[in-house]
Amino acid sequence: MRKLAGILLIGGLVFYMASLVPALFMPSARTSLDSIGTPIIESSERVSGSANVVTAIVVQYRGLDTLGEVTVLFLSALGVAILASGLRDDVFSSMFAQDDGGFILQAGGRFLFPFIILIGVYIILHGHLSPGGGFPGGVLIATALFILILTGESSHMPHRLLNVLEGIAGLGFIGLGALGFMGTEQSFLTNVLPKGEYMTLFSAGFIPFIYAMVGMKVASELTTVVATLTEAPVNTEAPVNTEAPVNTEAPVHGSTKEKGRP
Amino acid sequence: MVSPMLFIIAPLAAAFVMIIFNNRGLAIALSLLTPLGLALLGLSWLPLTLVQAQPILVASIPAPLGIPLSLDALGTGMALLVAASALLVVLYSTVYMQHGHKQVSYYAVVMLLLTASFGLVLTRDIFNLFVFFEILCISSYILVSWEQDGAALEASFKYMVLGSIGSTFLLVAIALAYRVAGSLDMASVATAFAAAPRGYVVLASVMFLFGIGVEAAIFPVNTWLPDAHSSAPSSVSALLSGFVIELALVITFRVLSTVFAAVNMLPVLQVLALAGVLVGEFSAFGQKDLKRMLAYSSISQIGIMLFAFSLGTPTGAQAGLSHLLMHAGAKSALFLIAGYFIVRTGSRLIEDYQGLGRRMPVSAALFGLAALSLVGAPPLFGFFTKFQILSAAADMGGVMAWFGIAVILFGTVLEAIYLFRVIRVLFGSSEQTARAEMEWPALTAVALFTALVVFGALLLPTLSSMIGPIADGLSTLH
Amino acid sequence: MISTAQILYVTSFALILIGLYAVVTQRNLIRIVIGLNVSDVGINLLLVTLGFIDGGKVPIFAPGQAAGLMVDPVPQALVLTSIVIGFGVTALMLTLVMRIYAHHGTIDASRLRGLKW
Amino acid sequence: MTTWIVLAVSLLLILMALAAIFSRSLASAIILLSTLSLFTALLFVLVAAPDVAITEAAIGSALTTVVFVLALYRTRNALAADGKSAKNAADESSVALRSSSEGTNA
Repeated sequence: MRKLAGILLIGGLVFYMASLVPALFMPSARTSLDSIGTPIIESSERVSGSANVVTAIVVQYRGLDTLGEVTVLFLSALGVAILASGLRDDVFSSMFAQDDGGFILQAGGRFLFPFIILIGVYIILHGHLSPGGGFPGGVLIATALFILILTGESSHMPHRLLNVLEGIAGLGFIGLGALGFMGTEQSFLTNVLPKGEYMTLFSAGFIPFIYAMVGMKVASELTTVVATLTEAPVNTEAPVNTEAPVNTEAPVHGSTKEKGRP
Repeated sequence: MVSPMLFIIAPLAAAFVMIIFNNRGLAIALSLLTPLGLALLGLSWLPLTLVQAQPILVASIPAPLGIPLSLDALGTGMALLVAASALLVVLYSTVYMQHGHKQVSYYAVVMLLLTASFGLVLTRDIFNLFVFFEILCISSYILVSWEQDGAALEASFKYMVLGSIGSTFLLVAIALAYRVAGSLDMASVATAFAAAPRGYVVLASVMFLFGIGVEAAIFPVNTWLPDAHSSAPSSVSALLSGFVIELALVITFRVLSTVFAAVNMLPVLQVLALAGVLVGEFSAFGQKDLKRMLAYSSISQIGIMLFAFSLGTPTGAQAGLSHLLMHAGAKSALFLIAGYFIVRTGSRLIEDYQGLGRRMPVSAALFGLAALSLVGAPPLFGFFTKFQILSAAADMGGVMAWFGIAVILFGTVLEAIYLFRVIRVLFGSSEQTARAEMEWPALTAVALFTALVVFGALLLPTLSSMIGPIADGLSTLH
Repeated sequence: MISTAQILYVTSFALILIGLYAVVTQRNLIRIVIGLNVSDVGINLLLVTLGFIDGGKVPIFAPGQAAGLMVDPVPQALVLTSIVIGFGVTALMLTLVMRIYAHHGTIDASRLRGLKW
Repeated sequence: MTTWIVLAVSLLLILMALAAIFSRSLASAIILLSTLSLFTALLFVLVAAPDVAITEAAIGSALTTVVFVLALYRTRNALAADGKSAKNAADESSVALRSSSEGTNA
């Protein structure tokens, strides 16, 4: 039944899209842009001072999207931490806490850790010159920290510190954006910092700073997500009572079954 | 004047500060002060925006290249509603959630929900709309799963799957729009769609409707709502039923009737709206679980509002918005009171509330008033808004409008029957007479919501002087 | 002669539809998440393809390089956002799957009443 | 030339997607999804989008897989039941099932 419904639904969509595709979606070999891409490419040096146009768009032209995107990751890390607090720890205590991953992983991890961090920072700071930027750089740093978890060097990440870093990076992003209120146009996220010399490391105004904030935020959030899921959390929940029908379980304050009712 | 950008920045910064300090008192203070300040900000902008929409420049880059934002009368009105509801619900949460887990995170997520709501209201860029839509969805997923019992987890997962399919559809619609218009701001997309081939626009608008319609619980994609709204904590149900789905409905309708104006979606929307009314009322009729009943009632009320909007006349839009205001107050009050009914009796079933009116007389009386207004009993606000909708439909005439009137009246009868059943149980006899009223912050919040519903009719003269420009925002893009 | 853009459009739509098919038909919750990820990949490909032009260069200015025709940078910026959002949703969904498993001992949608739709 | 490489990679992508959807083993489905992301990153490089390629490789291919594998471990006991007949499976958790359904789905 499920399969049939799926096939019917998808089949209908395929049919409809297929009828549209030849006429509309397939310009044979476009040779020029007819979108806002062209004016953005032309104006990006003047407006943002960034040699990488994609970075210019991500941080400057559509900076509000990036703020929202960072917020999505923030929410996701928050949600994972909230939900994982009730996970039972039957698997991971045996998986990572007792197993150190063996000699090769440990030695390799120790050797690689500084280099991965270094590459991550490099990618973040060169976001306005070369491909990359805050997001991939932050992910690399998070990966380096994940290697620490895998090798058992750090079985418990400092969650509180990570949260503080997250918050500070977020406030830093907003603060850098609020500098724009001091500009002539008084609008959020305006690049008011001096732009420096085009195509050098110290250029593009606030873009490297914003990317540093994004990188810090992404790294700490992704580390929170992965660390929360790997670490064995303290099992606070009572064993699942499968006998009790739901309707007598009072959905009192929060997620508690054991807490008394007021 | 303070920049309206603060609508987006302030709750976001508040959430970050809460996470840094991780202190319950600070979190409560911030989450009370932020909506309060934003409500005042909205009030200060109201006179100006009623005359003319205020564009907001982001990053000093004007419309086609950057992200245009704009605060129009509808936006100010919705922002005021959101800020006021959030303020009252946070006030209620301070006592309702005080024994729960991870309270700081709870308030932070509520603040992010506010950011997303204000962002959706302000934005005039379709991709930015998608980003704020995602923030709204993800914070709702987290809040729905807050209880972390079986039902809440499953409801949240179901909501997530539907929401993710929705955002996939939304992105396809955005891709189509960018292919046609070469730009992402709503005004250029609207002009480009007016000249584009028809099949293309139809595909994009259907994708958009079923994408963002998931959050607005428009008829075929509303299956997540009863589970989600009933298994969430009651304060969250009040937020979600009180303004989140209404806001999503307003945004959906506004974008459909401006950006996708090239195809006339109104007849489709009318059919979907009436189907929603029928499905909601019939399902609510058979419910024994109070919160599920209220959730199904939300589906039907959303249908009524969508029907009023999709009449396509100014009077219809105005009536729909008044009804939206009424429903926000009534449904928030009902869910908040239902939360304490569940706390006091430990049961979600209506039959267990026998004689609860003796233990919680004030709460039960407020529940009765809000329920009566929701049904549309004469001196209350709900009567006037429903009457406005029906008369707007009658003015328009036509088979669909009269059919709609019949459906709404029939739905009202069903709604009256099932809500009166609850009221009768509440005021029935009981051997337990020990007083167990709500704590005062919760009671204040509920009383203020109910006051809106009861005395809302007195606001009607003031409202009617403002509703014109506000309703105008539904069909024009400023 | 087919163009690169044509191939990519067809591929991206195929990926989106394959993913959606999996979401609708699969009963294992992790497989549903996999399906959503497949259609995410399809969407990203679709968006990038929107900005592609034959012979277009990477939209990065480099010293000592003549400014030729570049591909559209805007969809690329959008895709960056969409990838990150996709990850956020995936992480949250998988955590929810783990919680559902911890609570019910199953991740089969047909055995979870709340997940029948 | 690029066109042919793109065509080959695209076919591979579709095959991998189908395999990921229909593969019997959940672990191999996850690995296939990871490879799918990696090859999409290759495709992004071919269509002049290195920024997207790096991000897709780092997030879509690496980190998503990590989270998927963690989910797989956390639910590993369910995997044994994955291939079982519906009847056996229903017996195993019928009690757990009932607890979630009654009352909420009236």
